[in-house]
Amino acid sequence: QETIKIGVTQPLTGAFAASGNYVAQGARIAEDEINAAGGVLGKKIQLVIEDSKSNPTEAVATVEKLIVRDKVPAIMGAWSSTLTLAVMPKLQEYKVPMVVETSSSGKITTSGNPYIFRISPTSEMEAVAFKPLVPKLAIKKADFLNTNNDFGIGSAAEYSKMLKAQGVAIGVMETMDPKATDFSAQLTRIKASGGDTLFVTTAVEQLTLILKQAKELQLNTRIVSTGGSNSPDQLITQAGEAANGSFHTVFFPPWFPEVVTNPEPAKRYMDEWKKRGHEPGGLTEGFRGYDGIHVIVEAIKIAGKAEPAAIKDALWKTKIKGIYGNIEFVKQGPAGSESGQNAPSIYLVKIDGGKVVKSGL
Amino acid sequence: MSRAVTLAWVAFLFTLPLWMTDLYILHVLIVAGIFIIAAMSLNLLLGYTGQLSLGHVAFFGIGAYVSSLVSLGFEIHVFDVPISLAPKPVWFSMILAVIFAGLCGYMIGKISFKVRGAYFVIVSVSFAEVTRLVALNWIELTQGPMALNNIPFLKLWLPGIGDIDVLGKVPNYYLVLVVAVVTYVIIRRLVNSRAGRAMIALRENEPLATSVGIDVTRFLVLATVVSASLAGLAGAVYAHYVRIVDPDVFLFIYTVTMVIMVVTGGKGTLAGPIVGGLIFGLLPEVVRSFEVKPEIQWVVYGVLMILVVYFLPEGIVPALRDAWRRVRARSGAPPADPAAVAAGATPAEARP
Amino acid sequence: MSIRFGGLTAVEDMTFEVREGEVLSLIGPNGAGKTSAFNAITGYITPSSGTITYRGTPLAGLKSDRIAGHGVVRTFQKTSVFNGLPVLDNVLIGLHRRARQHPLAIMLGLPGVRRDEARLRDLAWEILDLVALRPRANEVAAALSYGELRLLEVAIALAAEPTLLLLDEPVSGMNPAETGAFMSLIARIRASGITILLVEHDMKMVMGVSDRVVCLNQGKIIADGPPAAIQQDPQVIRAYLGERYVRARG
Amino acid sequence: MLVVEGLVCRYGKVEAVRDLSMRVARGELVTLIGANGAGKTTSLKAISGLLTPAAGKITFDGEDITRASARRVLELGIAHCPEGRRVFPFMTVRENLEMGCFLRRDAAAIADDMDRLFARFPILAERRDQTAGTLSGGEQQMLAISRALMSRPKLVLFDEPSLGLAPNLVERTFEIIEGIRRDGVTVVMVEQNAFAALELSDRSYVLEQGRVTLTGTGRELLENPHVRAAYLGA
Amino acid sequence: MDQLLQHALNALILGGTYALLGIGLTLIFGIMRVVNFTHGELYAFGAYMMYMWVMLIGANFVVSIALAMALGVLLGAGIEILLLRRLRGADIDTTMLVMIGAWIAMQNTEQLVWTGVAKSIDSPFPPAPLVMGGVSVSWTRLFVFVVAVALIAATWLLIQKTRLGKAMRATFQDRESAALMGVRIDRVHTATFAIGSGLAAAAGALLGPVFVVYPTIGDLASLKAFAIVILGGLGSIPGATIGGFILAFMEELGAGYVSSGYRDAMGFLLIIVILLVKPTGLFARKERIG
Ligand SMILES: Nc1ncnc2c1ncn2[C@@H]1O[C@H](COP(=O)(O)OP(=O)(O)OP(=O)(O)O)[C@@H](O)[C@H]1O
Ligand SMILES: Nc1ncnc2c1ncn2[C@@H]1O[C@H](COP(=O)(O)OP(=O)(O)OP(=O)(O)O)[C@@H](O)[C@H]1O
Ligand SMILES: [Mg+2]
Ligand SMILES: [Mg+2]
Repeated sequence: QETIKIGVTQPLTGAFAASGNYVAQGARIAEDEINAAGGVLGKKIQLVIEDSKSNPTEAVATVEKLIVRDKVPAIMGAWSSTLTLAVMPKLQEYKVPMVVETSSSGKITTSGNPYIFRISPTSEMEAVAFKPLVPKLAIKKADFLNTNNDFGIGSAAEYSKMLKAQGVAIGVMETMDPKATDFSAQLTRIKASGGDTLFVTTAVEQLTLILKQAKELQLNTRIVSTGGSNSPDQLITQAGEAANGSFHTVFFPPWFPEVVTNPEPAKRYMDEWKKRGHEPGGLTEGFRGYDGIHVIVEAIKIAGKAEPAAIKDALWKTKIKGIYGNIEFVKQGPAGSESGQNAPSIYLVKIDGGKVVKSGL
Repeated sequence: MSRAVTLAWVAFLFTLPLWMTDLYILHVLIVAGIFIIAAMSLNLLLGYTGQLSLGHVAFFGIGAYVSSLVSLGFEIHVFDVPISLAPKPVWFSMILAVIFAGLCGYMIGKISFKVRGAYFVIVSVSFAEVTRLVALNWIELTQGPMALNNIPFLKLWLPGIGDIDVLGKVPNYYLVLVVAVVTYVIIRRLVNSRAGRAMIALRENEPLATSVGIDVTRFLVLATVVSASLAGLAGAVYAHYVRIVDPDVFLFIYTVTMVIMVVTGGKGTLAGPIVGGLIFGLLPEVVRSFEVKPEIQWVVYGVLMILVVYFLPEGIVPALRDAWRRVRARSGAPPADPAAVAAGATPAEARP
Repeated sequence: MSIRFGGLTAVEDMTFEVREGEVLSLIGPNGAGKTSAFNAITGYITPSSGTITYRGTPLAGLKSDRIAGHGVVRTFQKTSVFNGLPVLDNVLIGLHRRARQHPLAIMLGLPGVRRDEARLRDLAWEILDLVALRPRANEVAAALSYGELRLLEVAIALAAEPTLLLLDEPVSGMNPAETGAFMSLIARIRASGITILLVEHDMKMVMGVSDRVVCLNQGKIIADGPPAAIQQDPQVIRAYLGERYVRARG
Repeated sequence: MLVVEGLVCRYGKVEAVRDLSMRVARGELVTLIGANGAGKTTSLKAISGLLTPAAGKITFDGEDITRASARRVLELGIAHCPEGRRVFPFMTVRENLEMGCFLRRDAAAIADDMDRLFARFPILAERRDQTAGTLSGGEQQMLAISRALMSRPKLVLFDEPSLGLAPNLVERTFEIIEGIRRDGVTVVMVEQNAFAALELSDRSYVLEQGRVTLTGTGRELLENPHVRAAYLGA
Repeated sequence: MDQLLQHALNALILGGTYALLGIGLTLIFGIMRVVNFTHGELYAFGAYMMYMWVMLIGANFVVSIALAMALGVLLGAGIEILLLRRLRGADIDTTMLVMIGAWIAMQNTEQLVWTGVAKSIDSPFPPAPLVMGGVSVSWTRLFVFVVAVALIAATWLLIQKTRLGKAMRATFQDRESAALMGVRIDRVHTATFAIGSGLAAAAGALLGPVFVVYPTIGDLASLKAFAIVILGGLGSIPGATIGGFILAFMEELGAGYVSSGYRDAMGFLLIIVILLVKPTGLFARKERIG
């Protein structure tokens, strides 16, 4: 029986391996769920998942392979902003649409690539959502520590812009290589700067280390992680006591599923995740893949055929009740070649006493 | 005879895109070809001068970055003084890339005059690491880990054909093939000359080489400059083919790949890097078709490498050549080397 | 000239002259500083003080390859050839100085380069004839017997067009018969107008081929004169030759 | 004491020693002479356990050492002073000598032996803390001989001990070897300096292409016309 | 001022493990002349063993370090016997290639066994750091430093003072002569490689709990170890020790006062500069020619 192939490019190895694998696991759940319900257009779907090795050039190679060799009509990817930005020209070259499930950099949807449909929030959306919390947390002086890639730089830029507008002083803005493991030099400088809040933007592995090392250096500022790839559960198990008192933005709070817009798919997804024995810490990432595949399949259904151009047009009409909220795309970027952007919900949680709690703000 | 074989091969490769329509296979061949060019250039250092350079990828990466940056244009601030460059045509940026890589080679050549052996290994690794870290951290210029994206493709004007966009598989395939042939010819001429012999002499016995008047620095520098320029050219071709470069082009594993190609093929032989490059350029694709986990593919790759070294320590090409000699000797044909006949070589048993 | 290694003085205020066209032997006990003197003359070490002049050009401080460029070429005490290469290629490398090929011309494949290569090959065969290694031309050097290796060493040095050839213990390890053959080679080299500076412990060889002998001890020259006189010199006998040698000579 | 029968040694396909037999009695000084490449070094290596012979049998004091390790051979009392000096270049003279008695544990006796050797070779005493690689050729040779003696062997194999030595030292070396023999140590020596070697030796073997072609007392061989022509240059 | 002191303290602590890493490599690289690309993998192996014992089996922390090191010694011995023994006498490039092959195979095996997801190891020391005036250091790091220094001293004594050490040095200067002195060559080779590997594994076991463990941690460790060895001069244990500390100081101060992005570049730049000024490294020995 013929199948409809859907391409997925994710970092399954390398610096972002953990998150990339979670997204892929979420996508598999969606695949099985859809096929169990009879597939789409009478055919089963088949995910072709390629590993971008956390590297932009490899990411381009995976997209090239997915399109040229596997002839997929639509792709989901590519986790980090840098990887997504890297593959975007290929989408334009081969005219294949891609649903972006994680990346946050503003550039992705404003650079005039009409093949991009993003379901995750931008850094700017996040920063705006954070704005009311600034007076509540009484932030006076903020420091930044972020990876030196699109994700980290974009987030730091948006947050610092927002904070400055709120009259908050900006201390030091430190960066780190996505593969670094020792941050003592940066943290020593941050300590010397004397801010009350440290905004950290990176993947969960580095975040764990930063929390631990901050503790070792007696850095007593409040730590807020942004970007939503912070997996608080994993932080609790791996950073232990050092995680207490830190704040984290997330886009899906599995600890209190009752607050999300569409509890139904959230519950289905969480049950299946647990059933498959996946890492509970991955729940906050896996849902992105789950939603992404559902969006593409819905678009195929609307298009009535599995062809890139039709799917691209159909994505504009796609509306689903996802875990990200009610997903639909609005136009962003230069007129005539807009990209699609969804407006998902954003949550701030706190780790307290080894548990994730609502931030209470 | 060997010349005829070479020409036949080249002719075969030139006609390949006419019947090979699977673009993906062309893609694999292009990438393998680019690596073969880099490996051939490495062979000049590794195989002929005996300088174990483990930083060769630096020249490749520098070529890629320089060509990309010049063709994309940039604006940077050095101590708050803005420096900017408008985008230049790709043929021009590629020439600059070759020159710049050659200059870096000149620098490294001067250093390698001072340190040898294991020390040079580390200096070359360090050089590559430093270039990688600069590419990673000089974000204003290189975009750091965000990669240089949307690199323009090469536009050429050829007499009789007119303008060509080197975009897509077939034109890039021919570009790589032409560059590879040119590289091969340059290296062959070099090694069969006084310059090549001087390099070999340095490899074999340096004090003796200097005692007969060979200027070590000069020939090491010559070898590194030529080698670096060719690697830079390969890098530039690569950049305008994949149209994205990120600091990972400087990763050590790529140098390793080149070294493996050279050594398994047979270092210090002209055909070695080509044979090795074809094997280790295509092997990952072959292993990939077995639908196993990528880790297992790599484990197999590593084990194969060890086996090649065990069973063909000199490399594949010398091993084949010896086997060929043996076959000819058994079939009673005259010795393969005409010079030996001319010299009236006596069989070993008959010597006084 | 003086040479010091740290606190140790290997060669102290040594002065001697090699005359055009002669064979001068440098003898002396082990560790007297003969090889060190060679190393200094050919630029492998820099003398701590003093001057070395060859046909009016100061050599001290020059790099080895430049010194070779002035026609001063040496062999090494430990057998030293290009082991992995055929004998012919060994000599071709030696011919480096006589080649006329610009790197650019090589890469462009100009016809001049090809002509030059042919000329070099002819020269190489000539030199192999001189040392009688023609039959072994296509063997790798590593396959040669010890005596042949020492001949090849000389061939490589000769290829570099020396006007002054320095030989460091060329016949050590050879038996008397092989030494005899080597002596006649020296005669041939000398006949072609090359000056020779020889270090050797084989007295039969030294006495047989030298015009003049200089004897060193602990870095200083203790005697200088024709072979016959040196053999009689009591200082030389005490420091170097030993009683048995004198007894053997009668 | 040492008996070699039908020894065959190969390097790959090259037969370096083919069917070599010889015997050495206790207290004897036996020399091997032969052209370059005749297989002398190879034979010594086979005896001392550096090479495993392809065929043949070697016994020492009745014990079969054909396939014994170098360590075992040394333990039985055979020391080998190798061709080409082979001192440890980055160790000092003293450390080299200490390596010579690696298997011995009698510190006091070792110190005595070392003093005695230093008295014999004053230049080594002078250079005792210099690294061996920087010694002159002759100095290295003296060091190598001394090192071989440090194990208090019953039998020493010398491979061209006079190579590269000044005439007076050649003389001294031969005196030392005679002295060693007088102390009751058996000596097997390979030499190019055939005159001196034959004069010194009790018996001698002439090797040609891996075989013994002639044997006799030193005197006999000195007068043999073939030996005179081929090895004495007379 | 506090900031400078804190940087210096960080560097000192880091330098201890760098030195350990360097010594392990200098034994193998400097003495055996094997460019040991598996060094980083042995480091990773040590770290994963630590993870296994502490986190999966629940063994005592200190015992786990000893176990990880012992397993590193065994693995090293295995590699030597299996891969290097038959390459005795081969040139440096040949052994290097085999080691590269082994490196690729080992790293991917690790990836297969442990997956790419980073693991972290709990340490039994209190999370609150030791505070001295304005500077602080975590107990775990302090412990790591002390153990590292002890291992360095032990290795130095082993090489200089024991018969095994002397045999090792002799073997790698002239294998045949060493055999003639009664040294068991094969054992010395295996022992050297095993000890070097054990030290790498120890470094991994010590640093695993400080950082996180993932399959490619060995790569940077390898590069740094090479850098340290070259800084100090091949085969020199004091050189490697001092090289380790120099590298740590350069990195920490470079990151603190120049730019954290160029942290790793500092060390490599330093190497290039040092080798240009003193091509043989800081502590080197010479051979004579002629
Ligand atoms: N690099 C060095 N470092 C320290 N001492 C050295 C060095 N090179 C040579 N020497 C010392 O200098 C002295 C002279 O050595 P040289 O090799 O010149 O002697 P030689 O006359 O050639 O002896 P031989 O006849 O034994 O070869 C020796 O005592 C030697 O130990
Ligand atoms: N490692 C080796 N590999 C291959 N062939 C070898 C090796 N060592 C020696 N041979 C060959 O074995 C033969 C005997 O060599 P051997 O060294 O025993 O001779 P020798 O009598 O000691 O000569 P010399 O007087 O030159 O020292 C020679 O033909 C030599 O080329
Ligand atoms: Mg000398
Ligand atoms: Mg011999």
